[in-house]
Order: sequence, then structure tokens, then C-alpha cells
Amino acid sequence: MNRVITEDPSKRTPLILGGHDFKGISDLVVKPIEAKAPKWWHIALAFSFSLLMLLLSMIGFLIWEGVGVWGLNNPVSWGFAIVNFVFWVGIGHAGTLISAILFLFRQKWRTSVNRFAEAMTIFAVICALVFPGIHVGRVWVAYFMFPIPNQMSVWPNFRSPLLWDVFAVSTYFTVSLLFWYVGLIPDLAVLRDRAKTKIKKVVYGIFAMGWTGGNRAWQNYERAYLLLAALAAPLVLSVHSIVSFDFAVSQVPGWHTTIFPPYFVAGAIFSGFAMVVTLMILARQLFGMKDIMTMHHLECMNKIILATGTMVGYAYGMEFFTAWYSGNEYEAFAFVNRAFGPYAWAYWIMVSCNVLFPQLFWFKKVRTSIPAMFVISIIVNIGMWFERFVITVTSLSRDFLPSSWGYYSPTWVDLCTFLGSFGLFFTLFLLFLKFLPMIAISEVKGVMPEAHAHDHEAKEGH
Amino acid sequence: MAEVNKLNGFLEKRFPKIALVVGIIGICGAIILGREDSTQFFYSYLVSYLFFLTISLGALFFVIIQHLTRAGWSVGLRRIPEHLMANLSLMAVLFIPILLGLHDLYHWSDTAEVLHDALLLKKAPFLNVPFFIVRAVLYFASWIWLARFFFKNSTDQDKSGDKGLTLSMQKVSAVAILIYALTQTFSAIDWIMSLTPHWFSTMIGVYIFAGGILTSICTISLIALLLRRFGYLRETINVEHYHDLGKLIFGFVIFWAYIGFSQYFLIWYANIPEETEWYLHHISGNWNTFAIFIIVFHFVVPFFLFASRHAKRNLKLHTGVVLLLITMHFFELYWVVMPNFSHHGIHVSSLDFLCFLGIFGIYTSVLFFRMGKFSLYPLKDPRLKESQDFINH
Amino acid sequence: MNWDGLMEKKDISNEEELFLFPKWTNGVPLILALSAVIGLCTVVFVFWYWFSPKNFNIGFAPEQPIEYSHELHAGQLGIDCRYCHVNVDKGPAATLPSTEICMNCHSVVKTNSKEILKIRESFSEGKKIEWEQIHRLPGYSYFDHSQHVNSGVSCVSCHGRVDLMERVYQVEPLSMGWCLECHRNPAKNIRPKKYVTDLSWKTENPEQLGKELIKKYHINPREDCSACHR
Amino acid sequence: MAISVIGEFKDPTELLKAAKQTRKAGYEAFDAHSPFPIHGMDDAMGLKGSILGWVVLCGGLTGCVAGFGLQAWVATEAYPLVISGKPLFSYQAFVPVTFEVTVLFSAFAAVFGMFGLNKLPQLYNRLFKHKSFSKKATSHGFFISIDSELSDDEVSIVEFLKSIGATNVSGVKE
Repeated sequence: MNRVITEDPSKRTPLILGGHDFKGISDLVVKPIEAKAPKWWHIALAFSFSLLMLLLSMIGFLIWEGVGVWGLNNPVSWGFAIVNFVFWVGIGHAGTLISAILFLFRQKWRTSVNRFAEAMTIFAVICALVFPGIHVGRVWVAYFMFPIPNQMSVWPNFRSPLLWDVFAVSTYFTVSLLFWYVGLIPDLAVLRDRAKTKIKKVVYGIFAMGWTGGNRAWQNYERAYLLLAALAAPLVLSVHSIVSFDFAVSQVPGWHTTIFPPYFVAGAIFSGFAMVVTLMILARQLFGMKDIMTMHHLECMNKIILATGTMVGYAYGMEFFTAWYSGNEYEAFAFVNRAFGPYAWAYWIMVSCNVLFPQLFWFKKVRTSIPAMFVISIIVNIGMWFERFVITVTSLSRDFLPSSWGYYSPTWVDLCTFLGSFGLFFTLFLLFLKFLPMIAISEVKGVMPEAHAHDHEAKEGH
Repeated sequence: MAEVNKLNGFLEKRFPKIALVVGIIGICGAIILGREDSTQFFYSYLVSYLFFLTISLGALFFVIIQHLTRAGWSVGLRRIPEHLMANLSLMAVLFIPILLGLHDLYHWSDTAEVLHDALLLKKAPFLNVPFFIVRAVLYFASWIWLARFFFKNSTDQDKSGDKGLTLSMQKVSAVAILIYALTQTFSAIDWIMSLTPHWFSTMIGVYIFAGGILTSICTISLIALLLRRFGYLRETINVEHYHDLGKLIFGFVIFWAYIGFSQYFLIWYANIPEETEWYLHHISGNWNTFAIFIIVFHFVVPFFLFASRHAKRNLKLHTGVVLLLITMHFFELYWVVMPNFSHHGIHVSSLDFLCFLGIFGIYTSVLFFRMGKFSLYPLKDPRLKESQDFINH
Repeated sequence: MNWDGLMEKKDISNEEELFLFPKWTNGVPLILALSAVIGLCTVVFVFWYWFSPKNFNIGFAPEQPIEYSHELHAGQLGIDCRYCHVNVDKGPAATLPSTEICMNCHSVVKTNSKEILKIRESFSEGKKIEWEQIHRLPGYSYFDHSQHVNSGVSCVSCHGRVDLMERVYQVEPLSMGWCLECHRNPAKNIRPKKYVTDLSWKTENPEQLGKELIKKYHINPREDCSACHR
Repeated sequence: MAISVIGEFKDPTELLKAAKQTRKAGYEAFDAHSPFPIHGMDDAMGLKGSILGWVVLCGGLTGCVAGFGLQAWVATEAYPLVISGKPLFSYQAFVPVTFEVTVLFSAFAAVFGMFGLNKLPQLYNRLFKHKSFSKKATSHGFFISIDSELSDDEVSIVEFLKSIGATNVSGVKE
């Protein structure tokens, strides 16, 4: 055979480049924390922080004036708040996917990205939590959503999908935080042991909990990590499924379709991976982490973006086919209206960003080109925001009664709030980059070839 | 490694023949008895047919996904799903009786009836006999092409050891998965969803896929265990691989339950007549008890049994769970298909057994006949060593 | 501010100085965990139990602009509630009596009393008397007196023995939970309609009688949100 | 007075070997410290499997029962309201929250169970008094620590650790 063999399938691509030893890895990862923050970091933080202030002032304005400052009205009673909520929750999913599901699938390349992605998850979920919190109208009675005994003898309605959201998203946030923190403990101990000042010793010391790296502790630790991964994997599926239930349990054409749960999950992973790629490209460039976050990692991520993008495309297609196949005229109209109605512009932005552009990742050239993947990952994020917009708004603006049809457009408050949520996200993210290790130090060491003890004696217990 | 890589003795020579005889007896018996009640015959036949089809299709998916993800751990056991998927050509032949029974099975194929049914009239451009046949040909053509491609490249590698074959399979696997997704979905719509032609669900393709892939992995495990009993593949497929298969089975048990529940739940909650119809049929009479039975033994029991690491690695327990799940897959398909025929409750017919026996015999016979001709594992796959060294941490 | 620079003075990179947490710190986490759990439970309990109308509102007895005694009028003199609160069986509000109603009697009775002078003043100048509201329902709720009174719910069920009060005070919490309690199980608060304003009325087996009356009057108290929050 | 003796080893392979020898020499209160978990170490140290799985199972079952019980009680007893024509006891609708609470309780059991089993947080630990240990154990050093209740054992343990190839051997007191 004359086939050119481009790679040797019996060899695996190395996960870490640059020939670092254990100490070298610690030095490399801890460097941004120990060194003085670069200028761009200060500028970026100032910029994000001002956006965060914009968010806070918009929230203050909203509470002061009432929900009327948003563009919501009949018939579109759900607008930016839910769109942004689903968008941010979706972004968050990639973190859990990378840490939990890839861990269960033994995808060792995850070790270079998981810390980073988990942090992103937590900050994205915080951004998401803002929106249901502020859209309830009377914010000060938001505690009604939780089953707390009260003198009104009122309890939440557990048959409402919105309440499932409360439980799903708060559980998701809690478990992600625990998972992230458990992963951080050994690395915090590294920071504690390297700290040069007393305040750092104390702060990192408290959070490292006195970790000594003893194997008796590692044993329980590894089991806990595995169990958390096994719990987080179905959790992440359930969370976006439940978010999809918000729409799908209703009878609104275009919302009520049975493929929604897995379709939303695929979309969430899709958008989250795109966000991770965007951030990773910047971080590895700016902090010099190219030996750990290698091109191989980025390529793996891009392949997943391609795969999930295609799944989302499959779901779009199935919805259209079934709308026709159902023979139900409302169902069919909802989808024709999406593609050719007043919001056709949003629909076509969504389709091209989510289905067409990621197809470029079929080419290895594109998959391994930094500028190309940077642009595509941002396009995907835009597309996924529009997906939520299309789903929410098109169906509501054209419901069963033509007399009540309407057209929704956001107000400046809507737009500024959305913009401000990026401020919250990036402020938290920049602080994370400066004060915590952006790569899981102990996990990366664990997948290095030197980490395997060569046991020359007979294998025990196998 | 001194592993025997060829079947010999009973499994190679006598077993396929015995299976063939069993199969022919089953089919002949079914045909003779089925003349009394052709509709019952075709429904019973469809259930058994779908059971084996989903196993082969699941195996095809399993092989494709192993190449797509460049998996190393599974190389040693990959030949088993390769054989299972190669049976898709057989499934194409076995599809002919269903074409003969179109009028008994599919209400929409009756053109006179369709004229009086506004909904079916709307669907007629899709649900009509010629287009149905064209689609079926298309599905089988693409499946057989894919199965042959992966089978041939893999077995060729046994002789040549050409690493390029692995690369070309990896390349094709990406496109293969797209073709697979579309054909699998539409075949589920055609052959299962259109049994109740008014009903619709966007999830049906994924639902049938979930059950199929789960059962397929169980079958892989079961065949490996069978071969192990006869002394084959004791080293190439060791307890670590069974552990890993167990994890996949565990995962897909959850996935199946997730998809099944989501579909039911959304329809239950929205409570729209055109959708609830399907579930109402499937829980009327003792079908309801049957549904609960499926939930318990297709999900709850295997979930708790396979949650522990110990159970996945204990080969006796492993065999038990795998057998249970395979049986439950048959019952699940029975529950999906049969209420369209016996509306008010379970009606057990001897045809159910005979049809199953018939297809089972022929399927197994062809499977083991082909197995005898090739190495039992990919002898020269570049990742074979990785597979053998693999340990679950 | 440069935190790193600030801390430079306490540099402990020196080999001799090894930073160690003092030994007592090992006990802190347990205390923190316990106090967090106990603290959380306390907060919920305090808000749920303590900060409820049961503790805040019962016994509320503001000073009124006129020292009017229900004990005298409704109790000793036996004036029917409806004589003054004219609208109580006709519309949503029980209505406070107008000055004219007082003047029906007080144009002749005790005309020189200090308190009555205030009424005369109000009457002659047309200025209303600024009574203090005692019974206040939770926000955003709608309550109809006539609906209750005409179903056989006595005044005493919500307002207590006003006929024994020198100055009126609140006896029931009037919280949503309290309303719901009766809406779910109204039997013990239903009596024959003619005894509705007879605050001292008693019967052998009120529960049994209530059940019969519920059937007779076709009483079906609503429990859904829009019953009160309309 | 309780003491610990700490010795340093070159790499994971050496540490694994040392752990085996320590166990063989009859020491029970010892631990092998490394910046990352080393595969095969549990066997080398003769540790039984972690019981955390059972803790999590208990947590999960508690969560499952609590979650479902709360919803059933709220819907049928505490605040019975008919909503969108669904029966009060709509167990289907309780599945999402039951699942979430189960996961939440299991996760708490996993994390706090792990803390409990590992006796964390333990900010003060005499091991940190060992200079080399406190600098390298979490980053790139491999150590064996042996505990003893009697300070008289110090000399013999030091001798032992040196004999199996340890460097930087010294004891730390409470």
C-alpha cells in the first residue's frame, strides 16, 4: 500500500510539552500568582469592573423602577432575562463536562483544562443566577422560592418547572463549587508551601486545610473525586434538561417538543466549550502556558465543538421535520414563522453561527489555527445566545390568537444588564487568574510519564 | 501472548449448524401457525426483528465511536461488535417479510383509509409505500456499506498489519457517524413511530438508539463471556475490560432511563390529546403493569446492581445483569410495538416465541459461522498492546 | 494598593522561621461548622415563629381619639354590632360608624361628657374622627365581611369578645396561615346566621353543628390564590 | 510524647518501594506523602478500600427520601392546591427535584465524608515542622512519615529510614 502514514496510531500525543519536571510544573503554573500582575491584567480588570458597576446600577434601577423598564410586555412576557439565564447556565456546562464526564471517560487531556473550565462554570452560573433573582419583581420576597416554614403557611409549588429550576441551578452551583474546591485543595497546599508572606501563608493555609499529601488522605480524596464526578455527570445533564422543561412542558408551539432535553444539553456543552476555547487561547498566550495547554488540547476541544454543533443541527432538523410530520398546523406554523417570520434575521444568525461555521472544523488546518478557532468560538457563542433568543421570543410573539401577536424588542436597560453580566463574569475570572492556579497542578503531574511508579516485583491483586 | 485466536471445535463446527436448525424450525413453525392470524404473525415478527436489528445497529455505532475517539482500551474486544454489525446484511434479507406484511402492520399503507383521514392525507407525501421502500433500501445500503468498510479494513489489518488502515477508519468514522445518526433516526420513525401514524415525538430516534446501544454493549459482553467459558479470549479480554464494559452499560442504563423519562414526562405534563394517545394505549389494561415491570428491571435493578465496582468485576454477577438487560430490551420493544395490535392488554402468542426462535437461530448461526473464519481479536491493530495493558484506576 | 509590598516586612522565606498555625486552630473548624448549622436553624426559626403576626400583632390596642367603650355599648347595653357597623352584612367593608350614628343617641344621652363633646364638635364642623385602625390584613389581600357574616361566621371568630373589651385590641394573628386554617376546616367557626352577632353564644357540639350548617348553607371556602389575591 | 520521623525519597518508584519495606518492617502508623496520588500505593501500604462509597450511598438515599417526602407532604398536606388540573400527588412532577436533592446530599456526603475520614481541616500538623517536608511535599518531594507514641523510638526509626535509602531524615515532636 502506498498510503502516507501521517501519524503512528500506536503512539499517543504527549500531553505536556517542554520537558518540565515536577518542580518545573509547579513553577510554571504558580508564576502568574507569585509574579506581579502584568499591565494588561490591570487594564482588563478596570474595564470589567466598570461593566460590573454597570450591571449593579442597572439592577438598582430595575428594583427602584420595576420590571417595566424592560422590554417585556404581552404577548412576549419572557425576554432577555430568561435568554441570558439560559445562555449563562449553558456556558457553565462545559466546565462540569470537562471535569466530570471526560474524567469518567479517562480523557487524560482534560487535566490541563479542567480547573480553568470549572472556574468558568462557577462564574457563569453566578451570572445566570442573577437573572431569575432579579426578574421576580419583588426581589425582597425571593425567599418564597425555597421551602422555608413561614407564617403564611405557603409552600412552593413543586409541580412547577420554574421551581425545579431553583433546585437544579442551586444544586448545580453548590456541587460545582464543591467539586472545584476539592480539586483545588492539593494545589492550595502548593501555594501555601511556596508562600513568601505571612498573609498568604495564613489565607492559603486555611483553605488548604492542612493538606500533607499523605497517601491515606489521597485514597479517600481520589474516591471522593471519582464519586463527585459520577454525581456531577448526570447532574449536568439534568440541569439543562430541567431548564429545557421550562419551555417544553408548556403547550406553546415551538416549545413543546420531546427532543428538548438532550438538545438543550448538547447546545449547552457546545456553547460552553466555545467559551473555554476563547478564554484558553487568551490565557495560554498571555500567561505562557503553551506547554500545558497545547495545540493538542485545543484540537480536542474543537472536535467536541464540531460534534456538539452537529448534534444541535440534528435537533434543528428533527424539529422541523416533526413539525411537518405532526400534521399540526400550529406546530408547523411556529417553525415556518421562525425561519421566515419577523424574527427570521435572528433565526438565520443562529443557524449560520451554530451549524454552518463550526463545520469548518472538519479541516485540520482550521482546527489547529489559533486565529480561526478564536473567531469561530466567538461566533458560536453569539449563535448560542441567539438560539435562546429565537426559542423564547419567536414562539411567544406568535401564539394561538393572531389578535394578540406582537413584536418584542429589548430596551437599553435590557442591553446594559446583559453587557454588565459580562463584567461580572470577567471580573471574577481575572481575579481567579491572579490568585488561584489556573491549571490543576497535581492532576497534571499525575498524567506525566514520570509519575508512574515502576513496580518491578510481581503484580499484586490483578 | 499465547492466546488462541481462532474458534475451533464445537463453537466453530456444530454450534452454527444447531442454531440454523433451530432457526429454520422456528421460522417454519411461525409461518405454519401464522397463516391463521397474519397480523399477529407480522407483529410478533417485527418485535423480534427489531430486537436483533437494534443489536446490530448498536454494534455498528460502537465500532464507529471507538474509531472516532481513537479508543485504545476496546481494541481487544472490537472484533465481537464487528461481527455483530456484519450481520446487518442478514437483517436486510430478514426485512423482506416486513415488506410483505406492510398492510397488516402499518395503517397508513392502506390508501383507501388514508383518503378518509385528514391527518394521514397530510402525511402521505412521506408515509406511502413506494417511498417507504426506497428509504428502507437507502438505510440498508448505507449500513451495509459502513459495516463492510469497517469489517473489511479491520480484518485486512489482521494480515497486513498496515497502520494506515487504522487511520483511514478513523477518517471515515466521522462521516459514518453522521450517516448513522440520520439513517438510524429515520428508520425508527419509519418502522416504529409510524405504527401509530397519528402520533409524533422528536425524541423517538434517540429513544430507540439508547435502548439499542445499551443492549448491544450487553451482547458484546455476553458473547465475550460465552467465548471465555469455552476458553477463548481469556487474556485479551480480562476483568478490566469487563469492568469498563460494565461502566458503559451502567452509563447507558441511566441514559436510556433519562431519554425514556423525558419523552414520557413532557407528553404527560403538556397533556395534549394528539400526543397522550400513544401513552394511553401503552398503559391501558395490564400494559400498565408491564410498563412498571420494565422500569423496575430495565432501570432500577440493574442500576443498583451495577453501581458498585465489585459487581462489574464479578463475572458471574456481570453475566446475570447483562442477560437481564438483554431480556428486558426484548420486553421493552414488545411494549413499544405490541399495544398497537392488542389494544387492551398483553396477549401472549406462540408466534412471539417462534418468531424469536427463528430469527435468533439464523442470526446466531450466521454470526458464529462468520466468527469461525476470522481471528477472534484484531491481531495486528497498532493499539492492541495498549488494550491489553489497560487497567482501571 | 500593593499588598505584596506591604507584606514584604514580614518575609518568612528565611530558613529559620517556619510558619505554623497554633495548635488550637485545629478545634476551630468544628466550632464553626456547629455554629453555622445552629445559626441557620435559629434564623429560620426566629423569622418563622418570632417575626410573625402572632407575636407582633396580637394584643395591639392603640389609643383611640375618643375613649369609646365597646364593653359598655355592646356588652352592658347590648347594642347589636350591626347598629353601628351598618355595612358588615352588606358589603366588603364593615364600615366605621359615622358621627351621625353616634348622635342618634348622644344628641340626648350624656351630652355634657368630655368625650361626647368631641363627637359634637365633629358633628357640627363636619370633621371626621381619626380612629386608629387595629385589624390590618396582610398586603395584597381582599376580604369581604358580608360574605363571611352571611355564611354564619361570627364576629367573635376574628375579633374576639369585643363586648368585654374596654378598649379594643387584636386577639387573632390575621396572618395568611391563620386564614387558611379556617378555610380548610371551617366547621368550628360556622353557626346559625341569627347568632352571628351574639358574641357569647355557645353550643354543645359546635363542630357537629358546623358540619350540618356547611351543607345547609352550601359553604365551600376557596383555597386557591385568587380567592384573596385578586 | 508523640513523635513523627520523616525521610525523603527520590521519586515515585523509590517511594513505592520504601512504603512496601516500611510495611514489611512492621510499622503501622506510617504514611507516604507525594504531590499527586501514586498508583499502586494503596496495595504497597496495605490499605483497605475507602469506605466513602457507603457514606455517599447513605447520603444519597437520605436525599432521595427527604426530597420526595418533602414534595409529597407539601403537595398533599401542607399546601394542597390543584394546579393545571394535575392530581395533588403527581409523582411524575416530583422526579426532577427528588433527583436534584439526591445529588446534592450525595455530594455533601462525598465532600464532608472525605473531610471526616481524612480528619480535615487540620491546620496544625507536626509534620510541617520538618523543613524539607514543609517546602517540597506538595510540590516535588516524596516522603515517608512514621508516627510513634514514644519519643524513645526516634533513633531506631531514623536508623530504619536511612537503611531503606531515605535522605533528610529527622524527627519532629508534638
